[in-house]
Amino acid sequence: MTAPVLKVSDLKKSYGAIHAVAGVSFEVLPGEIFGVIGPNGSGKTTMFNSVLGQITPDAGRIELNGQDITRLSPVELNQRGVGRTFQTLQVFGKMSVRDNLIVAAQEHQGSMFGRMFAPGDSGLGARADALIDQFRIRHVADKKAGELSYGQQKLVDIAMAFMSEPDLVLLDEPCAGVNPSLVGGISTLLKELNKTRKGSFVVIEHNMDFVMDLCHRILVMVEGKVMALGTPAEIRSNKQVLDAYLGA
Amino acid sequence: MTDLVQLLLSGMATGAIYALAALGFTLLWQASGTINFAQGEFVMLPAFMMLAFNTMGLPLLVSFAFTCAIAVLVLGWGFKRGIADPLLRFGMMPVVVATLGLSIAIRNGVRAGYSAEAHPFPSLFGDTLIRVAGVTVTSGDIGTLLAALLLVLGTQAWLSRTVTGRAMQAVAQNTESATVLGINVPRMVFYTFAINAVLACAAALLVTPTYLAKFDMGEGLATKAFFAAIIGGFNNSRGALLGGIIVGVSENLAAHYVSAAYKDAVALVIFMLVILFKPQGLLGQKIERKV
Amino acid sequence: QATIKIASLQELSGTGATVGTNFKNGMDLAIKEINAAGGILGKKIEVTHYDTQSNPGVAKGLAQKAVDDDVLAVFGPGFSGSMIVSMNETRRAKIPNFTGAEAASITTQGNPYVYRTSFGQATSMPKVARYIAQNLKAKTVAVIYVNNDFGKGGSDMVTKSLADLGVKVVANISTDPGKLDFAAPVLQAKQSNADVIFVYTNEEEAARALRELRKQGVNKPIVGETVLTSQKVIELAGDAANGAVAHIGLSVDAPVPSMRAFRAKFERDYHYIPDHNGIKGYTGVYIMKAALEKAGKIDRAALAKAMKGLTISAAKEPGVLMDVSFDDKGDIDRESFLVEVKNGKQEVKAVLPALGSKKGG
Amino acid sequence: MKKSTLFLLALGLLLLAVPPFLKNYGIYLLSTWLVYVIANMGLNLTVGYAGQKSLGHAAFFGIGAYTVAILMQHGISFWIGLPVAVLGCFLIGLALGFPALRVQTIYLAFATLGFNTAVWLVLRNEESLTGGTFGINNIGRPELFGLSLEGSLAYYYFVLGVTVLLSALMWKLLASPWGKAFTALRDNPIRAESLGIRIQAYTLLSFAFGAVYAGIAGALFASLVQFIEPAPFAVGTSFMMYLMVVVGGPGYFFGPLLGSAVGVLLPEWLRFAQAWYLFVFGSAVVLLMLWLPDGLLSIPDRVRARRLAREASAARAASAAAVGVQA
Amino acid sequence: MDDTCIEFDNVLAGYGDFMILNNLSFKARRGKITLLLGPNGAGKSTVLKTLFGLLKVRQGRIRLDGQDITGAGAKELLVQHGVAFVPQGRNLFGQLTVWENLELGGITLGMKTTHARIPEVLELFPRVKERLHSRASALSGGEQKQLEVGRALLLRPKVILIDEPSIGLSPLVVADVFRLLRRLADEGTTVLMVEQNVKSALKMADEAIALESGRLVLQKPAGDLLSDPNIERLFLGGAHAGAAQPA
Ligand SMILES: Nc1ncnc2c1ncn2[C@@H]1O[C@H](COP(=O)(O)OP(=O)(O)OP(=O)(O)O)[C@@H](O)[C@H]1O
Ligand SMILES: Nc1ncnc2c1ncn2[C@@H]1O[C@H](COP(=O)(O)OP(=O)(O)OP(=O)(O)O)[C@@H](O)[C@H]1O
Ligand SMILES: [Mg+2]
Ligand SMILES: [Mg+2]
Repeated sequence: MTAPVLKVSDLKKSYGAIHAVAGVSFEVLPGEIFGVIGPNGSGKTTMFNSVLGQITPDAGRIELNGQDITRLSPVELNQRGVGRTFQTLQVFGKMSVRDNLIVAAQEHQGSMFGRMFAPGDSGLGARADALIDQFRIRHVADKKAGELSYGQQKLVDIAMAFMSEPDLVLLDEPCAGVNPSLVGGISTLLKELNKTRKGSFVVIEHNMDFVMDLCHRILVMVEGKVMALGTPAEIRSNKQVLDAYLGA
Repeated sequence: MTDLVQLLLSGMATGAIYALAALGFTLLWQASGTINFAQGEFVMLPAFMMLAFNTMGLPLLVSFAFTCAIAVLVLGWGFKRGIADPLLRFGMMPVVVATLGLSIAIRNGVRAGYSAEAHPFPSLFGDTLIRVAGVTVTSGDIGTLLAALLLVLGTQAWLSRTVTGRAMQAVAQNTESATVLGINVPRMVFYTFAINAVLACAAALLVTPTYLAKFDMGEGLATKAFFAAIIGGFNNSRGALLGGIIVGVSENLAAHYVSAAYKDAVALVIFMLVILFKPQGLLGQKIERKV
Repeated sequence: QATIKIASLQELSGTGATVGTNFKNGMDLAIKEINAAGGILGKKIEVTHYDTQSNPGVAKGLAQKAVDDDVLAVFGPGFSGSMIVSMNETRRAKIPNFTGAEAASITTQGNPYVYRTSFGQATSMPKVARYIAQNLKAKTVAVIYVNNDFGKGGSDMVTKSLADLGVKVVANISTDPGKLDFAAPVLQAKQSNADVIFVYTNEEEAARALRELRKQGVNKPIVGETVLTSQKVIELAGDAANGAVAHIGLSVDAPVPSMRAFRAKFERDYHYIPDHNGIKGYTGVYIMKAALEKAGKIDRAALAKAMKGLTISAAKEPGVLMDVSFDDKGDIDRESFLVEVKNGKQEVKAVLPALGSKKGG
Repeated sequence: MKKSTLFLLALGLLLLAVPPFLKNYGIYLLSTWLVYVIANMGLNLTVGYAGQKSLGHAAFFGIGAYTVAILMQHGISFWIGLPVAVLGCFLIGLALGFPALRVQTIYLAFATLGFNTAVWLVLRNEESLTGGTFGINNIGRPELFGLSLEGSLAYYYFVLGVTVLLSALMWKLLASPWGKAFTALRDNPIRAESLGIRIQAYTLLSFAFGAVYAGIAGALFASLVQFIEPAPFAVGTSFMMYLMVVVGGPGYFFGPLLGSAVGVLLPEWLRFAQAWYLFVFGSAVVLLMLWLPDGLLSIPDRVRARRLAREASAARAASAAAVGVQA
Repeated sequence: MDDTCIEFDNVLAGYGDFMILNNLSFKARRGKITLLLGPNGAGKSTVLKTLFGLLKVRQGRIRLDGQDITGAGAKELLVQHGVAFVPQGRNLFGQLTVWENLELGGITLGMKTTHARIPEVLELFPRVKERLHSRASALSGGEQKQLEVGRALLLRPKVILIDEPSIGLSPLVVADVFRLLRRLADEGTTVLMVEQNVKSALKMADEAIALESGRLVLQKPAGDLLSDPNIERLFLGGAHAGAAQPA
């Protein structure tokens, strides 16, 4: 059996009396696309942010490739090859789309001191252009990201997560607001990257078509706890999950 | 012991003055998300207006009423139309700089157009000395303290208890959403600045007997008010009072027990500690970030 | 040249605005009178006032501008710091420079082109010290001063002068410019148990200090220099000013008819009572006039030469208000007054003779 | 690009060729302007690019000035004083960055303001070191390669040279990935963090570099005025510097050039208004902000944005025309 | 009188000089759910913002129930015409509590009515009810969206403009919201809704309008579109993507 890329054990985070994450454990295997679903307020985003160092968990342990990364800062996690997107739009509104993509990966090029003398695009232009085409945002590539429509910003946001070619990417509702034609595109892209680069993905999503089609395994969270974990087929037929989340 | 009490009482009276000026800052911050760097001048201008009415023979309180009316028009409505409406949506920097420019203009306008001298100002509460057990306070001190308390609590209650007050805060937090809900954004903004103008007049009425009407009185007042507002909590009107009193009292105690040259440093140290360890201020609520 | 061009660099904005504005108004009044009476040696005076913003960097630039403009003389600045910078420029260009600044160091640098229009602290403080030591028979003094170059300089000087007379400064209390609450300084002065309290601050702070002294029931003699008993302070402090005593180099309330007349003219034109800075500006222009008339020509070098050891009698040149004389360093000498505030009015307790005429006082 | 290069060349020529024809006062004003340009370039990095609200810049201006002045007073050369000032400002700037790691927006503004007040208190009260309220007089001007810079014109050219050099360095820095990192930090620190941008490091460095520029400007200022006292380094100057940066255009490279002109030269031009000149100046600042809230240098941007918007509009209309209506 | 409720007549509108809606004309019927579809950046949100008076109309007219409302402000539309708008993205007052947000939602009604209606709304969204005294910013993404929808329903609007309500909502809640909108429409409310969740939205809608580059490309009964063999090509494969969005 292969060692997991990401191992989360007994993660907990409370806000006062609200136990947003109440003891969650799971493992993500190399090359796996791992889905996380659950009703609103079940703690998915809180779990993400705890894993990614945005907020400090109350308890629990997180390992990346066998190393303890609990309480590491978001910067350190990114430097170790973990990419992410946020549930809310998080782009650099005053920068052009292209610069958004370049800045998303430049910190992986050379040393901080060396970058002081490096060319402005850090040699990432080609990579940025490739992603711009892949996400079909060429026609807005030179616009300020803050002036794009919701869906366009979402696409930029996702593309940014891929710029530094991370080994593990955590995506929080990537499809929200994205046109169905592009949802298919994202799906294809993830599968491709998953094949070619053996990248692993954790995806929170409420779009069930997307999740069921894409994910190898799915974790269902309810009230901060794990309700079920299994293949799409297993989840789809899980009575409890149907009641709590999917509906008939 | 009586010395200590004397210093405390004196400091509280001065602190009340700082609090009155700080109150305007906290109001504007909560209800429009801006800082008015001309706030000191917003106190100075009514002081001169009242003085003018007063010298014309009107009783102090009548002068105050007239001044309030003019201030609501000029410092309230005028400020809203002239500065807030066009600039608020561009974020903090342009407003800060425009109010800086405004303060330079008002201060020097009064100096060039009226007088560079300090003028005495009648006290609403008189200047009777009250001696109790070796400690002396003036009726003005007590009156100022009580008035500050009243104004602070009133403003706080208005903001948190009334729907209009909450709508004012809502506008500051998210103008577009407020519009979408049918909140009359321009009116709320006007209320904010009108109340601020009245508060400034009240502050002028109460602080000028001590501060003296002078074109640059706003400068010192504003600095102390910043300190007070930060220490007490910028997003809380009660904080202004607490902050003001802390600054006033700590200055006095420091001047007496520490070196006088570094007495300002004591308030400064408290100020820095608060900023760094409780940036929301002693009474302010924490603003958490959500990602 | 058809006119006599002079430049005036004053603190017209910033912390020194009151000082500079008074000086400027005084100058303007004198110039108006002189020009109306036909000018100096038949030439009219043309003055340009510049605002130093109470900032030495600006003052330096303006002094250069005055030099560029080739003026006959420069007046101001009144802030010692600014004066120290700007007088380098006027000195280089050999332009006579009249100033109201009081710091001792201004006339100790051997600059032959600076002239004070009022006492420096080196002149006034010994007079105050003598009053404290000899008239009040004090052994100890508490000094409350404002912590800027003016106040600190005065405090240093009075401490030294008092020490020379065997009087000890037992409390040296600094206060910030613009200070509101004098509870702590006054308490400290009270606790020092000094025989005399010497207050050396700007007008507004002096008024607040007097009020607080009254509030805390201090009954020791309160002594000051010039500012403490000025008209402004009396106006601002009200009853609390009663009893304060000060040495005054120049006062509109001096028992001198010319001074009364000046006060009336000034009040007529500017609608307020001038302080000593107004007199400095007014007499400064007349001093220049006297010197130029003595020199007999409108010329910088001649003016500078005439200023050396110049004595002007008020009888001959009423505009100087009182007899004055200058020493070689540019320091002024004339009679001065000891004033006490009684019933909200300045009352002259004693006229102190000019240093040059007779020692003691 | 070409237009701006041309403009720069013309400006450079003007700055080289005109001063010999000016009188002392003009030269002094231009020198003062350049000194502020340097200081404000630093502040523009901190405030305009990195988005850190600093109201304490004058403190570094003062630290630079006093370091050089005190050392020169003890007979140590300007050329040793300057690097000491640079190093000092860098380190203190780093230290001042730490509050910025904890607090932002107005809270940061007031923390830096507090720092400025603290520095000013030290300058005023430590009389044995700084001369207290009496200041430090007779500060000399340096020599460069044996050339005396005592004369006002010589000193002007020296300041001009330093300005050009520092501008070039700043240009290089902002064109590198660092420039983008600073901007990212300003736009959205949370996102920046998640992309591996060490926001802590960049925050600290934005303060430190900004401080270094202010320190150098301060050193030049001390030698320019040849006298320093605490007042010019009080909070009021920080406000003015902030004003200059914002009026010029925060986050625009040449913003400080124009902003400093507004802050330093404009009041001088307005002196014809006599007693009212500062009133006019203050009003002018208000009007400038109302007209151009993003600063003077946003004009070209506005024009370009307009053009781009029109083009995009046209393109959109064309593609709209291409799609037919189906019912 | 016909049953046209919302009418765009040759509308030209956009941001500054950037025109997004290019002479757009369409009609939406009263008491029906009209679905606004189209690729990202097509201008769907812009349609709603323009209608609600947040963007200036440069040319053309917008009519509501035959009445010209071009240039009318948000408040006027809300109070006089009973139009409510739920924009895309986050639109809460983060520092205020859930309760206070609801109260402000009813500010045009007066507090008495608002307080009477709040419980009804809370019944629809139990998740929100549980968090009644939390600050709005502490809510999860989906909870915030529910609160926003609830806040708009408080007004019992005659016309409701709703921009991608499904963003962030879990499937069960999406179904609830859709059902709710259907019920409101059946009771006479006009719904103009933007959705990317095309399939489920079409199932509940009456009519569909598709935009591209700010132009109308199609208007059809929703049922027809759902059964249209071209739908896959149109919206799931991006047939017209060519012009505006090169693949
Ligand atoms: N504030 C703005 N300033 C300038 N352009 C804008 C602004 N907001 C949107 N746009 C532009 O207007 C166009 C249409 O935007 P709109 O938000 O209406 O699209 P949409 O159809 O709602 O897309 P989505 O499905 O992504 O939400 C886009 O090309 C976008 O770039
Ligand atoms: N800062 C906070 N303070 C208080 N409560 C919080 C905070 N952040 C989250 N919560 C609560 O924790 C719970 C979990 O929130 P979280 O955002 O993780 O949900 P989620 O599963 O991502 O939901 P959604 O699908 O709606 O995005 C919610 O009930 C929320 O109200
Ligand atoms: Mg979530
Ligand atoms: Mg949209």
